[in-house]
Amino acid sequence: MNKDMLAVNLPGLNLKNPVMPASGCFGFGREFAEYYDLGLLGAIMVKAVTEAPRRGNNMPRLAETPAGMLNAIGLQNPGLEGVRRELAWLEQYPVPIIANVAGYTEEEYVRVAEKISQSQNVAALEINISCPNVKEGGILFGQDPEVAYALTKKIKAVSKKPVYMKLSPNVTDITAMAKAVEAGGADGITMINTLVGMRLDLQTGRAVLANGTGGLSGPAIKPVAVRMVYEVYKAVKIPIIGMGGISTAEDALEFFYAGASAVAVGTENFVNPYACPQIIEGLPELLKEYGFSHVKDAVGYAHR
Amino acid sequence: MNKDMLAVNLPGLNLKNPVMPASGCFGFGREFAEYYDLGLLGAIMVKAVTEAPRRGNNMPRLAETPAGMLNAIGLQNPGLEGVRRELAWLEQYPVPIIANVAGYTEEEYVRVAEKISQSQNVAALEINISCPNVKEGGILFGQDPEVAYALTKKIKAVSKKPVYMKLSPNVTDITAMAKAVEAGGADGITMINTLVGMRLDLQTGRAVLANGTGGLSGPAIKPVAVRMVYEVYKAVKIPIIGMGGISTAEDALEFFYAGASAVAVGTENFVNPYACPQIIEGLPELLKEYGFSHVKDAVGYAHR
Amino acid sequence: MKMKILTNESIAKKVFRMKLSAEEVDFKTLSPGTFLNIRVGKGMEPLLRRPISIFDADEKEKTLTIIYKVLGRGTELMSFLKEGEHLDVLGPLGTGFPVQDESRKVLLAGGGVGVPPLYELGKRLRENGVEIVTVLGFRDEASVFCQKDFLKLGKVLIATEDGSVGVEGYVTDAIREMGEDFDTLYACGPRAMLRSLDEAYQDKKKGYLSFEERMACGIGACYGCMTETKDGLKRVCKDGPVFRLGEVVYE
Amino acid sequence: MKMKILTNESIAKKVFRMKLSAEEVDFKTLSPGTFLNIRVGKGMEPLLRRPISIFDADEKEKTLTIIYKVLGRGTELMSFLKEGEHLDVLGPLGTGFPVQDESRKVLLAGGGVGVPPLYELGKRLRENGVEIVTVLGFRDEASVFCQKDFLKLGKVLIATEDGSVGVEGYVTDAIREMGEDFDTLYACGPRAMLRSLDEAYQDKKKGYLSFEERMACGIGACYGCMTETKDGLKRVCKDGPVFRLGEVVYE
Ligand SMILES: Cc1cc2nc3c(=O)[nH]c(=O)nc-3n(C[C@H](O)[C@H](O)[C@H](O)COP(=O)(O)OP(=O)(O)OC[C@H]3O[C@@H](n4cnc5c(N)ncnc54)[C@H](O)[C@@H]3O)c2cc1C
Ligand SMILES: Cc1cc2nc3c(=O)[nH]c(=O)nc-3n(C[C@H](O)[C@H](O)[C@H](O)COP(=O)(O)OP(=O)(O)OC[C@H]3O[C@@H](n4cnc5c(N)ncnc54)[C@H](O)[C@@H]3O)c2cc1C
Ligand SMILES: Cc1cc2nc3c(=O)[nH]c(=O)nc-3n(C[C@H](O)[C@H](O)[C@H](O)COP(=O)(O)O)c2cc1C
Ligand SMILES: Cc1cc2nc3c(=O)[nH]c(=O)nc-3n(C[C@H](O)[C@H](O)[C@H](O)COP(=O)(O)O)c2cc1C
Ligand code: FES
Ligand code: FES
Repeated sequence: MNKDMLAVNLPGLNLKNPVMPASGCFGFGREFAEYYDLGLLGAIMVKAVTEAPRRGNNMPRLAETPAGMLNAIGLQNPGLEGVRRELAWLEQYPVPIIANVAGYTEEEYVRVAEKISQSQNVAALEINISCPNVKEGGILFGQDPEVAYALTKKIKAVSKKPVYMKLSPNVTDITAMAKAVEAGGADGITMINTLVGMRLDLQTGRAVLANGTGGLSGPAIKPVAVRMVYEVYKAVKIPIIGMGGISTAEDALEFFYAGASAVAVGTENFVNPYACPQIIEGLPELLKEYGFSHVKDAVGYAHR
Repeated sequence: MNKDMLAVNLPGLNLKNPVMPASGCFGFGREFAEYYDLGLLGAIMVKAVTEAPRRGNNMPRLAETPAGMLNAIGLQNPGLEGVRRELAWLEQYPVPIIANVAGYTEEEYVRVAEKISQSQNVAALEINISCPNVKEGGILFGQDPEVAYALTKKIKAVSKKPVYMKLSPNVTDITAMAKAVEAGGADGITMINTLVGMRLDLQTGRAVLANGTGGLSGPAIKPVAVRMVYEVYKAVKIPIIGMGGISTAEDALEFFYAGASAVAVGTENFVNPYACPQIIEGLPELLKEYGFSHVKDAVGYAHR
Repeated sequence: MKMKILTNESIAKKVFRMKLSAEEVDFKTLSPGTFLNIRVGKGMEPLLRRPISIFDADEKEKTLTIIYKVLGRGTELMSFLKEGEHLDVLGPLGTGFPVQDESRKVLLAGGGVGVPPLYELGKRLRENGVEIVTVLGFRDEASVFCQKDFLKLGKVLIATEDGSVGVEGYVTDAIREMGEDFDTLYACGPRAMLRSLDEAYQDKKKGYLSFEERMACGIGACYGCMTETKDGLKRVCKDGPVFRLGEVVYE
Repeated sequence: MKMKILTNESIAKKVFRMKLSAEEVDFKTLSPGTFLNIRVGKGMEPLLRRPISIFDADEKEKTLTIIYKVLGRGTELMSFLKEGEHLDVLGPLGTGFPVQDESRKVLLAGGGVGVPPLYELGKRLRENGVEIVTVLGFRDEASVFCQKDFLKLGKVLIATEDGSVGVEGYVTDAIREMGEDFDTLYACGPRAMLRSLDEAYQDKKKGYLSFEERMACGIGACYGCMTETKDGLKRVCKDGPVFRLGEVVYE
């Protein structure tokens, strides 16, 4: 009964519940499998994959901030072949996998998307467009609507699975980005990625992160994420998977109200490894408390 | 001796120390005068002024967020004439006043800037360009480099005092905005204004703020502010007054390192009304601890 | 300033009474209906102070007592504090109730967390020889608090929404039941309650109402806590929280 | 899991020893050199857990003892905690020191907050009949801690940077002074210290070094705490914190 309240269907994703770990905050699941049955999850957004293996940035890669954290992992990953092995390991769990695709050129994105979309348990792609476009002087793919439109179109043309574009919040107008990827044929949107931030070390007079800047995540960014999901919900028709500072079922409900059809949990997995199953467990009661018989009825509720 | 470590000269501003309350977080000083001698401050950034008196937004105007807060005051102010009376009251203090100018059309900005710049104790203007441009469908003046450039130029043409343009962080590329206002003739930059955010009330299913969205301020946004000051310092030659989540002398030093020549304290005034004098008091020791004999030597220190 | 916690105990469902050592407070100028603005945590979260009214000011002991209900994170964290710990407090803040009252008989009307500020007021009026009747409204029996305190001042009527104690219904119902034989009304409670009292009595009685609004600074600087009045927008934290009957304009 | 604080007391300048009731911990599999990841506050700030090594594991009492130095906000808040309160703890986490050691004589070398994990290790080795020499490095006399604990295991040499106790200089200086008559080296401390030990002994001795790195998850999922090794990047929290002498590649 309670379980039925949470089932959600999105393009390519038959979710038994609308809660999943966010990309880069869950590795490929192995570490969390020591804490709980991954089969409880609605889906899993695995770590970003690039064509070749990547070392990522130098240490330090992490810094804490008020109610948040900065990371500059730099897309460390074992490359397409390595990630395929991880995906094979994940086949033991009856959970749809969302593969997170990154790249430094349009061509790299397209090649990786095509190949990874052929993996059996990959149910959908999430395209992380918060990467610098090396051919365009470093501006992110996710900061220029035309670039994002073109990228979406090319990826859609080759992908065997539905494509979700992951929006960067570091833009003047998030709705322009959302409309661009919708026009490009995206099946859905995931949002938000991290805000660009920086901490300086008073002792050394340098950035705490070896990379200089890093991505700000955690509760601190939740109000920005909720605002952007709210705006994008009004601007497009494709579904949104919302994230940014979610740590409780209440936070998740706030994102549903704003317009997210499902939610992802990032940083909170580090603070509380049981965060996802606890949110899944808490949602039915919470929904009932606020008068909803199904999570779908809460989606976009703030837009009445 | 200690005092001499803090004196800073900026266009129009001979500051005995580089610490001042941020606009909108200090009214016109009356309330804080009950707590300490306003003469201790480096300067005072007073509340925004528009041409006519404004009621501002409906209640609620405030919401708390993790390590931050949202506000949607909506520029409530007594209008040009009312603000002049407040400025007259402030004349008793030997402190340079920075008048904060807002508007809904280019013409309003220009008229208000011209008139308020004639007030005797106004040492400089701060132009709050985080206002919707009613003629341009609501995009903020501070979100379009060309609009900001043109506005800066027109204001510079009429202002009797140096002009600081206050940048909005809700943009894709903060350096483009900074360069635009520098090209327009701005004497300095103040940054950052608030990030746009939102909170939803689970009970009512509506935004907590009557206005829907609000401005996010406080410690939560500090990493974004530091990053932007760091970027802008590299991009322009005019001085920066930095702000965004400063609550301690350590935070102020981080902004100096990033490239701010002076700092402003906003939200922390609400948490601790003594914040500004305490930061001023703490700075000399802190500078010495990190090997600086004058605050100027710390400005831009992270860019070595 | 720092105030030492002397006691912090539960007195009703989710309601706590906390006594603070307030050596630095000027009791001579302290007015009932003013509030303390309390920094709850040690860090940056929760960030803002929480406004809580003064329930009782004991000049001899140099203590202030507050009564608060656990509603969210801030008040929950307050409830965890132990005696001996110190609270970071600003105040007393705001404009309270006037106590130079020529009335023969006054009505104190409190709803929920609006009850506490009326007690210090009642004490003062009582000292001035005024006759006091109190009407207190709560959700249910388990939520009732301070009945005994007010009994020391005079007659007390309780209203509960579920009728589990006293009159079934709201404070306004209880007043109607009791009769309107009073000269001045002093009330504090949810805006809806104050509004119905205001509408019912502004043409008939003198009176003062104490409002609540979300606050950031609590000292009148941020313009976050305004209420519309006949003389324009006013700050609840500084110009209020107490306004005259008939002064506030409702939306 | 929740662990109850049994004691939390200062033992040197800014250094505290905390004993935790650890009923749920599996002492059978607990390895020395592993750590607890501790949630310090009650709220969202500080957000991340703080990794602290296990100093002593008492299987009979079912207690774990940790020793920590107050460096920033997190450890400062820890120092305020009182006995009877509960800590939210994950762990033991990580890959610790091996204790099946065939050595005749081993050297334990600890610097500053790197000292604690060596004690549980030393205890185990001692139980296995291994002879132990310990060299501990601190900044100054007031910073010295745990000397007595290690004396129970064997000979102890102290090095202080200002020479106020023991050898003047670093741990490496004290080892040179003492002579290099040991089979296996176990060390924990700042990266610079581990690096000089590594360079000095990787060709001569067997050994294990325990590293520190800033952490977010502590369980190997975030890839924030990597170190370069001869076999590529490894996670300090999961593949370490203990690595073999000669395994880590320095930048
Ligand atoms: C002048 C004044 C005097 C007050 N006196 C008392 C008192 O004596 N005893 C008492 O228990 N409470 C009093 N309050 C209300 C008290 O300030 C709030 O209940 C408290 O701030 C809630 O904090 P929280 O962190 O627990 O809840 P939050 O998590 O911040 O909010 C929980 C709920 O409380 C509501 N709330 C939050 N802040 C306020 C506020 N400032 N005013 C009204 N509702 C709010 C929110 O809408 C929300 O529904 C007073 C408020 C004001 C403005
Ligand atoms: C595996 C492991 C075991 C540890 N064991 C112990 C122990 O037994 N006793 C002990 O006192 N400390 C130990 N530490 C270090 C301890 O985790 C840090 O001192 C603590 O996290 C600092 O938190 P803070 O909030 O007080 O300081 P912060 O304000 O976070 O930082 C203060 C200073 O500490 C440094 N720091 C922060 N986090 C770390 C970290 N994870 N590693 C190294 N330096 C850091 C920062 O660079 C900064 O200069 C260990 C660290 C690791 C990784
Ligand atoms: C350590 C870390 C690594 C991340 N790596 C990725 C990544 O590889 N790909 C991606 O699209 N997003 C990545 N993110 C962003 C998260 O998926 C998420 O969008 C963001 O952190 C906001 O959610 P949160 O506040 O719940 O963490 C990463 C975030 C963190 C904290
Ligand atoms: C309640 C409130 C009102 C504000 N009003 C103004 C304003 O009138 N004009 C303006 O330029 N900035 C205004 N700001 C923005 C602040 O001046 C400052 O740029 C911002 O809050 C970031 O600093 P902080 O994090 O220290 O608060 C306001 C901020 C707050 C919190
Ligand atoms: S709370 Fe700031 S003006 Fe009232
Ligand atoms: S701290 Fe996350 S991988 Fe080590």
